[in-house]
Amino acid sequence: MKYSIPTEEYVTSGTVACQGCGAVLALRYALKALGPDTVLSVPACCWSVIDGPFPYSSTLVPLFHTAFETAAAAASGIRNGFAIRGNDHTTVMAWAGDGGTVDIGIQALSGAVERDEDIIYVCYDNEAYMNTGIQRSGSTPWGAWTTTTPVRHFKKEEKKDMVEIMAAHGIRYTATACVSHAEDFVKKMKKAKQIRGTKYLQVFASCPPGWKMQSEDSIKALRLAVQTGIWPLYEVENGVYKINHKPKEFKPVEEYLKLQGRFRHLKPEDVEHVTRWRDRRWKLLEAKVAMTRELYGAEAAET
Amino acid sequence: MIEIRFHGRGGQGAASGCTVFADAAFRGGKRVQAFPMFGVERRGAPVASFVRISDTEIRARHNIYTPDHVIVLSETLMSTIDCTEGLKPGGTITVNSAKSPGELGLKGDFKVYTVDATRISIEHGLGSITSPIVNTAMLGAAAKVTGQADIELLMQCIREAAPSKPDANADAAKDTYDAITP
Amino acid sequence: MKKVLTGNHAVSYGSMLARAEVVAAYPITPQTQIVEKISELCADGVMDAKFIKVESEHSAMAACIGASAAGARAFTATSAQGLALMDEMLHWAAHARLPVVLANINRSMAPPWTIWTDQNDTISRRDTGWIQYYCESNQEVTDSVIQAFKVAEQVELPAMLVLDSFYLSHTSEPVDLADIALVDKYLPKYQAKHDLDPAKGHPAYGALCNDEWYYELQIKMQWAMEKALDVIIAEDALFGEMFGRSYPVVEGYRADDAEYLVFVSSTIASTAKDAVDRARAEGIKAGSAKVRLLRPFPKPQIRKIAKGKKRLGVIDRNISYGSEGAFYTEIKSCLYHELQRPEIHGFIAGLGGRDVTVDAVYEMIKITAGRSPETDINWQGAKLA
Amino acid sequence: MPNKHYIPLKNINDIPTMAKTLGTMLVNETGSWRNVRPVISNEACIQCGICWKYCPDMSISEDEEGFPVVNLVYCKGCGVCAAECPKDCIEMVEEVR
Repeated sequence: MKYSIPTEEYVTSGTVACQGCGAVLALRYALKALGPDTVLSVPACCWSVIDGPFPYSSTLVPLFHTAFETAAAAASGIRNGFAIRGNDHTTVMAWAGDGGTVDIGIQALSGAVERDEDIIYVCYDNEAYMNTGIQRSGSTPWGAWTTTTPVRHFKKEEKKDMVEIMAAHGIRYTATACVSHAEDFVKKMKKAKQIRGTKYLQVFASCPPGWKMQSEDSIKALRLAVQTGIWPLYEVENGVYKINHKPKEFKPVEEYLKLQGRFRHLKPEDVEHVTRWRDRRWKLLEAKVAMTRELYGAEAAET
Repeated sequence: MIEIRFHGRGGQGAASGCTVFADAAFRGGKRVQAFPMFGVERRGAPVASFVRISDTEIRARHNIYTPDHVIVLSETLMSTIDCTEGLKPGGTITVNSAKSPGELGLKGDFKVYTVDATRISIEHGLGSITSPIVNTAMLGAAAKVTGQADIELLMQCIREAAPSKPDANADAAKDTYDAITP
Repeated sequence: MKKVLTGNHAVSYGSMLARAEVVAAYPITPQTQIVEKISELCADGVMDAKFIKVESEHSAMAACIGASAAGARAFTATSAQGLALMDEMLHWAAHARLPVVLANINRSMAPPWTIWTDQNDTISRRDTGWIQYYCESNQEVTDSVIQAFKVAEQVELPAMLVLDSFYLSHTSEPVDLADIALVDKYLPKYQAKHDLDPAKGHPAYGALCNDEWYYELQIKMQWAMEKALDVIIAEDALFGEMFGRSYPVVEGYRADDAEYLVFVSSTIASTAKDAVDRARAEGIKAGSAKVRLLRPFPKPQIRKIAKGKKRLGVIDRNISYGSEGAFYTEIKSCLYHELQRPEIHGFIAGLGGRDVTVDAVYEMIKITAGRSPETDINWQGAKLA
Repeated sequence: MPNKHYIPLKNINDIPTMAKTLGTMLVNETGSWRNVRPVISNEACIQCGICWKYCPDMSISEDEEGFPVVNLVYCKGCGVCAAECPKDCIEMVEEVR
């Protein structure tokens, strides 16, 4: 068999994850990149259940369960606790869902980034509070059904752009990733591991029940998110933007939307709205790539 | 037990002055306690701070209502607050003023002292004419009037605590100490 | 070495002597001097600690929890609103059985905005699983930081020490700072039984736990608290031997032959001694008893000192709305099984920093000695019509 | 029947002081969740490893000849491997118990 990503496994079988869970793959890939000298700080999220009930765990690295809004703060404490005892090698990773990141955890995260704590913060983004039963989060996209944005009042607000918020902090490294593009994600995690200071990655992770789709479509939906341009793969390193993958031609967003029951109610004009949103976002992104390369590119190359 | 109340304005250093004064008394073998008026201090607003000095254990952990001595860092405070409130019969009040004690017009069963700490401080290069730093200078006067702190120990404590110009601050205290004759 | 220090700086030096390794804190009046001094001590290299300048008290406790789980000695300080914001993480630290130590300046809860002292911020954290020490002097503050770590690390529970806003926090008095080499002997470097170091295995902490084991984990916390009382007493005795200072969990003043005994805590315990002396001079056979702990509550010691008294009084600088003073409840409760229960007065005094003077305590002693209680609450010094 | 990863805890004395986890979730045989099972036909298989890569239950490994095999003890039957196989050599068939 050919292996495009490391073969070591740090997540065991037997997890309490739904069939076809993207969040399990996300952590599986992240730990493949980071290796065994890693500690996780996990707030309330799907992974607080996926990991398994006391006295069992499905990760083969130490995992500290912490309160919903504290992934970044607890990770800061762990990192400093190690540091004062002379351990500068263990990677401390905050591993949080989108609600725990863009909503309730944003304050602690912002603080940790501003302090430039030497941690990796990964948000596995499945675009709603899936653990509590699919409620709207700040990361839920426009147009989506959730249990708190019912079909007739689907979400009318755009998704909060956390990667840009992180970039605005002047963070050393931030990137998007997608579970369907495992090699890209592993590469970015390895890069993040080498950088001292705070790193933030947002990995798109499918949720078949929450997205109202068949479990076998889990990877397909994610791949379509990238192919339609809904989920751009890019990174910002020392202020310089770089697009990692741009489809030659975007697939129509309908292909992404129609696969998922959470978007089934959208009318053609709504699909238009999503298309416009995608196009505007890419325009801005490409402008940022050009602008930051011109402004800081040479500087970044030097450092 | 001797209780002393300092009156000043926020930013003048009455509270830190009290701590330094207590420190000097402590080094002279006394039991001490110093505390500011409890609350939010705002620059320019009238403030008070307190010192207790005793030969035996100080158990009282409450405010001071009937001081034996009062020290006033700024004469202008006298027009807005009753600086002699609660002053024990036979006590003292020492005011930073260029006037003579009689000119202050204070009446009561207490002794009044004045010292021109503003002039002395400026002579030592402490602050400016518009905002002289007088807290350390007034500690010398307090040491003389109350008899609770040895001037050498006080000067040493001032030198250790002063954020800048340690010697000038200590010398200013010595000058006010010498200027007053109880 | 004796130094004239504020209560706040007594906390800072205590954390330095205890060799706290990670400090995570957020400023709040009247605690700010603590973090300022710790910053200074760290910057000067006198204190070898990582100071995480977090963006909130909630994160402060979360970071302390993380650091403690990583095997380091973690410390923080806060007050009132800050402690309330931490609340969720206070439970977390206790349930995770992490020996974090916290200094809390007792400040009344808002609104209205207030920065003066009462105990409502800490009594409302009574059931979080934290050990709670109430301190009477700046010396006790410094010494309690050191003792708290020693106890917390043995029983695997966090501990907070509490000091009155302004009456201690901003009051300067001489504090004997122990020789750090001797403190090192008393309190050796923290060796966590388990920590997050990946080289030591791959434990997970706090995993989802259904009704199968949660109950038993709570019993373990209760057992740890019960053990804590013995450990606190033993460690205080050892501290006394090594440093010449000791703080009984219940400390009587002229209590042995007293007919009337008032229970007090924090700085009121100090003032009460003068009031007891005055009462004695007036012919009232009074005594006082300082209660050092709210959790674990020193029940046997309370029973012992209360035995044979004609009448008791309890002075609470707090109020459990809808009930009565917190110490009053506790003291009544632990006397319930006694065959002879003395009558007991409940006093509420000094809320929001209202001054509790010798006169005020003397008044409460007189009431205790003079008549039987009619209600559970006597409002002392309130402007009642 | 509990497997070898099962930790027998009888009473309070068996549980750690901290809520510290002791064993792996391999105790949890999630194969019982399955309605359909993947059946791999090696004929068309190009050993690309995609089924292994995308298995959310870490239930695919390779045999001695390099072909993928499914660990049915843990496979939840999500069907991702079948959907992602570029050669369509995995079929989801109804589970018969």
